[in-house]
Amino acid sequence: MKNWRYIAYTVIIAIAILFPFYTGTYLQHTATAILIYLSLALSWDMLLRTGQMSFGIAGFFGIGGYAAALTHLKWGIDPLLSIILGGIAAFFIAFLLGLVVLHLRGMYFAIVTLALAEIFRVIVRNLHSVTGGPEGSVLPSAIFGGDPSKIYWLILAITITTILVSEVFQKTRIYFATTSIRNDELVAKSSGIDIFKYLIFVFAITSAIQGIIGSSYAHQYAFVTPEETFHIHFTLLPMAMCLLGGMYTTMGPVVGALVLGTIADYLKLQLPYGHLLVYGVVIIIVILFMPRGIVGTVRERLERGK
Amino acid sequence: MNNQRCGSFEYPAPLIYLGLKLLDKLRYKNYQIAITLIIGGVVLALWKPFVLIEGLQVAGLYASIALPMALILGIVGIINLAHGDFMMFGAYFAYWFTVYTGADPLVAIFPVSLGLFLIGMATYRGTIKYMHGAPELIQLLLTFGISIVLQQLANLFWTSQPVSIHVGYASASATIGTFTFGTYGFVYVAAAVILFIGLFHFLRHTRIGQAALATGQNPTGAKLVGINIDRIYLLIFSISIALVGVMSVLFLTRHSIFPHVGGIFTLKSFCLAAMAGLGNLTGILWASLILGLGESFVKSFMGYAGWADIIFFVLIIVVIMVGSYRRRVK
Amino acid sequence: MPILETKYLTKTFGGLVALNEVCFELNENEILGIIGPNGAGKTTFINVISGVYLPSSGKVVFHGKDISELPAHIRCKLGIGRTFQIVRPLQGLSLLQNVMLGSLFGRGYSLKEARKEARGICEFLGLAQIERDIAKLTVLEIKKMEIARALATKPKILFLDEVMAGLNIDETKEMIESVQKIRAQGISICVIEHVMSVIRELTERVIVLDRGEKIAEGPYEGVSDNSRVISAYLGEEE
Amino acid sequence: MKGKWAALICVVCVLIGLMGFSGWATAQKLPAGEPIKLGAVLPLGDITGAQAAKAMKLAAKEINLKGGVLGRPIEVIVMDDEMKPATGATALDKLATVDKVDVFIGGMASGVHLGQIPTLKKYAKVTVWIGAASHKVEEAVGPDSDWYFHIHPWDYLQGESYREGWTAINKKYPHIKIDNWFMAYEEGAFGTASYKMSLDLYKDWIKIKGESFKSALLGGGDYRAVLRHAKEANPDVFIWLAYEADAMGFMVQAKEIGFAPPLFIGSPPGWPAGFGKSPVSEAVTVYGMWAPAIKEVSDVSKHFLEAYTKEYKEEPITYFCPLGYANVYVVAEGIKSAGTVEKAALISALKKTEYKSPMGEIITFSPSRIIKNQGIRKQKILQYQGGEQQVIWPFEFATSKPKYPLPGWDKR
Repeated sequence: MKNWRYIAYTVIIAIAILFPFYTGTYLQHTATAILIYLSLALSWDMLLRTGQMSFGIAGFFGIGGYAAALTHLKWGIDPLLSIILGGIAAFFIAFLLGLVVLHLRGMYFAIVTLALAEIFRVIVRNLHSVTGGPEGSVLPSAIFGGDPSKIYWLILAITITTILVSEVFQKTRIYFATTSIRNDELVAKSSGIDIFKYLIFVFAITSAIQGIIGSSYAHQYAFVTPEETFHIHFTLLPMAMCLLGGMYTTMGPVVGALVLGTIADYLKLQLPYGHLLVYGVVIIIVILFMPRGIVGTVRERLERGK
Repeated sequence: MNNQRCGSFEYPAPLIYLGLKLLDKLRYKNYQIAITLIIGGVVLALWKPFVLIEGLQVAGLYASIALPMALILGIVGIINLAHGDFMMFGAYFAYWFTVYTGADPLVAIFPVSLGLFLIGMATYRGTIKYMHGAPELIQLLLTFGISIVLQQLANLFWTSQPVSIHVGYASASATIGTFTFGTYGFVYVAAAVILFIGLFHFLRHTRIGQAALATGQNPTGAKLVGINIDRIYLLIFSISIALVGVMSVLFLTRHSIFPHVGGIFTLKSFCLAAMAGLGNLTGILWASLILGLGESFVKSFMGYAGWADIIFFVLIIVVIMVGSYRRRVK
Repeated sequence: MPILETKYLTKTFGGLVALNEVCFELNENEILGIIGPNGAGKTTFINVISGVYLPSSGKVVFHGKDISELPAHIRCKLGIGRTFQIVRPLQGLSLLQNVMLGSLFGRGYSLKEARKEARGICEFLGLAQIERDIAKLTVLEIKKMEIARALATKPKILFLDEVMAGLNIDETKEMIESVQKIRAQGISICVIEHVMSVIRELTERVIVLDRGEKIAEGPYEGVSDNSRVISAYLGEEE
Repeated sequence: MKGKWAALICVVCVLIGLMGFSGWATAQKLPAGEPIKLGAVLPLGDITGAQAAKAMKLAAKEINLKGGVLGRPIEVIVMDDEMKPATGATALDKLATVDKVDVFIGGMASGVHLGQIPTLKKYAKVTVWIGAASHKVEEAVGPDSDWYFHIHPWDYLQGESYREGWTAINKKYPHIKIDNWFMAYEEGAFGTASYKMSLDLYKDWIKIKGESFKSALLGGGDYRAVLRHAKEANPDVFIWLAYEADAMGFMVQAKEIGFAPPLFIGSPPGWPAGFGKSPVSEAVTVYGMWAPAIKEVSDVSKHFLEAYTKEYKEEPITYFCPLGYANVYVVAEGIKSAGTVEKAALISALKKTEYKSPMGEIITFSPSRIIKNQGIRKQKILQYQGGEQQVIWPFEFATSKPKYPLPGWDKR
């Protein structure tokens, strides 16, 4: 049984890696876009497993994007290295802010992360000399000269890393820590868990992932602007994907992102006008009939079937 | 006897007595706050009177839009991401109504609020009702879906071209000396105050309101004492959406409407509700006042308007952090 | 030297005094009972000792070391284990995983070691079918799971907050035996209980709290004759 | 459970309706022969993109009715960019690889287009673009992209054009004063870029004060602070640089605080429905490229206006509508004179374009600051008079004389 699973994973990964060899540029670009949202959704879920709901994905995404673009532009740092720098920047900013804001819980944490993302955006917009102000900054060229296959592999590598990190979070003591913190902080601390340490750790790691994705995005499209790079849809869409797929698992956000991403693209081809309407309707319908998300509800059904 | 005595030779006494009683009522801390506010207000009125007036008007707008959201959040327990989109929809209805009947837009308050009441009901019956027992966050996603649908419907029906209605009284103004200011904006202040008093009265002094309050605080307990919580949720949700409808008409009289206009008000209302604390209606008024005045103050300095947003969000963070710190210390 | 003592421990919430200058000592390998009417401050007392709340004034001394300012998870690691009055199983985890939590973080064991340790503890307490989901457990099993989770942190002192409440006579008997077995391992135990027969059977010494104050201390028989205790506690209960 | 199913049924009905709607919208009769494919990327959710797409299809239909180009029909394939750079870039990929289009057309927002440029460079197909005014886009395109044709004027070309316009107006009507300006610009990319560009271009010409504000489109809508600062500055000319959602607010709030400068200019990409009918619009000066009134002086414009209104039963309300129409015609005529869709030939044919556009002027291509093929360079200065936009400059297209100064708010 277990072996089958590993074989299946290997096959899926192989298919994913070989994807550019048997598809056109368009599908590669679409897949890249879906993988970007997939990683964001998964990183959001990883923090959600501690019970903390962040509304600040776009903030760290944007910080990563700007850090990568500016280090590349001003100091000529290699794009790949600057992507990692973007992640590091997001990591440290999240770490420092986490020291303060991770005392908050629930809705208060959500709002403060939302506010922080907006503050990042306003600061970036107003620092004309460094960031290029509201007009943003244009990079001389896209990463890998815009080669879609290489960009796809880059994003795929980041996605697989994110999935691995998520699995590490699920399979090690971190799983016990996050689950107990989410369920009952009193039990968690009475069982010897340093809640604050774990929250900061998870917050910084997930923000770093978001930063890295933001950096790659900036390099893929070779520009950053405050309105585009910090756009709220980088917060809302991943959340929707994760919730639709199912929370607290690796599988959930992955399935959610694949389903919503594919639907969005299919609809765009079928219905040039009004596809976003159908997209919204699909979200509502899926939620109505699968209130625990796709993975959660399917699992529940299977268990009941047993 | 008493009246006579007060009225005749000890006439300042009742005034002083009233004043003392009022001060007594304000607890020590509130008293400090009140004094600071009054002094701040007077200084502001002398230094930059328009900051005070325009800040107040903006605050009124924020508060009156945020109040219904706080109601849903506090009682039904849903972060309604479609809040502003309901307002957008209401405003389009009002626009439609005005264009077709040629009546004054304010007349549209009645049909629009009724229409939105029904839409709210249908939304609840068709979707949110089935979400009880599901993870709370799923409701967030649901309202996100509703928000997309409303925006896109509006885009299909009315296109993205902004529409606006011009009514003469919306730009009414008054002049004191050399200082000219708009008076119509006070309608938002009035709306906020009326809404607040109405809701307060409804929640405290009517049976349904009390039941709603109880449901908001403890749904399981409310169920045990025989409250039909599904009814309460339906009612509160629909009423809130209807109130949004009322606001949407007032909004239309001064603003352009387009399909995405609601998004920012969802965001701001959500922020205000969080800043005030869960289900705290009075807090909404204070929070709006602080943010409205803060924004206007920053904007009043030439060249600093770009930072006004920061004030909004920094204030929110500060208030929430201070509140959390106080709670922890306690 | 006592293993744990509190010195003039006071805890206030706003204007409300929940604990008022409580002094107490717990000796090595002793079973101590804490009794008192509802709202006497028993659970607050445990919460302050285990670090859920920080004391407003006074000290908590463990092995001669002042631990009043340490956070809860450090105290857990030092060896203060506890259960909760209202059971707090972690949903979504199995029985075994719930117990493992203690050894994973309280002891810093690896997953493998923790699993082995948790199995041993479950066996020790007579918990079977340990892979079951927590939602499918009986009341007794959940209560035992709570104790097992606390034991998994290898405590030197164990606070049991009303673990007998809601159990029938047979179950209570079983539980008492378990507690005695735990004590036999060299762990000091502090029992909060409403069921007087349990206190009588289990404890060597009792302290009585009322409205945040310690009003009596001594063997159960002596304390139960104390007039202050009767008026404050027994009288009120009738 | 009933409600849930009812919701589902409603949705299915709406879906079917939509499918039908979009099928109807895209159905088109084509002459025989392998079609020449033009791939357009536009924000279909926005009125600009939606109308531009319709106008493109109208142009293609007209061309096909006349027998197409080189005996082949023209087919316009439209993709939505949803105002997102990533979506816009992916749309180009789809058009290039799946539909195998011959030419890229379309475009609206600069922010989206910046994200499309790496993709455009990858395919290096002939591209004729009607959107994206930002000079950042020109920097990103670079000097070597000879396949890139840009019809819309760059922001600095617009700026230079207005300078030319006001100088001419001032010469002809000396009583119109244009020395002191106050610019209120929205704080996003569009407004800020325009303002910076104005400071740079006009520094030896006029005195400029300026301040940013938040557009209603991005959640603002309270302009009283910036209007007060403008009132204190007491300028000869007040101009606001933002979007159509801000139009009414500016007028109403200026009236509210009693600010009536002699010249009141707005420069949004379009105007809200019903703006002209409100009394506050009278004598407001407008920056733009097109107005229905141009039909008085241009036959192409008249034909376009009538054909569009007849075809879609709606009025063109943004200048992207005639631009989209012109876009297809420019490409079609280029292909016709090249006699092929082959790249090199098409590029050299397009360079020689001389197309009489519905905007009035003749579109030709010549180098701008960086790129080689820039189309339109001139803007128009218009004015609301009696509820209609009238052209007051360039004088060759003028449909009316400027009304000056702006009548006081109490005199309307």
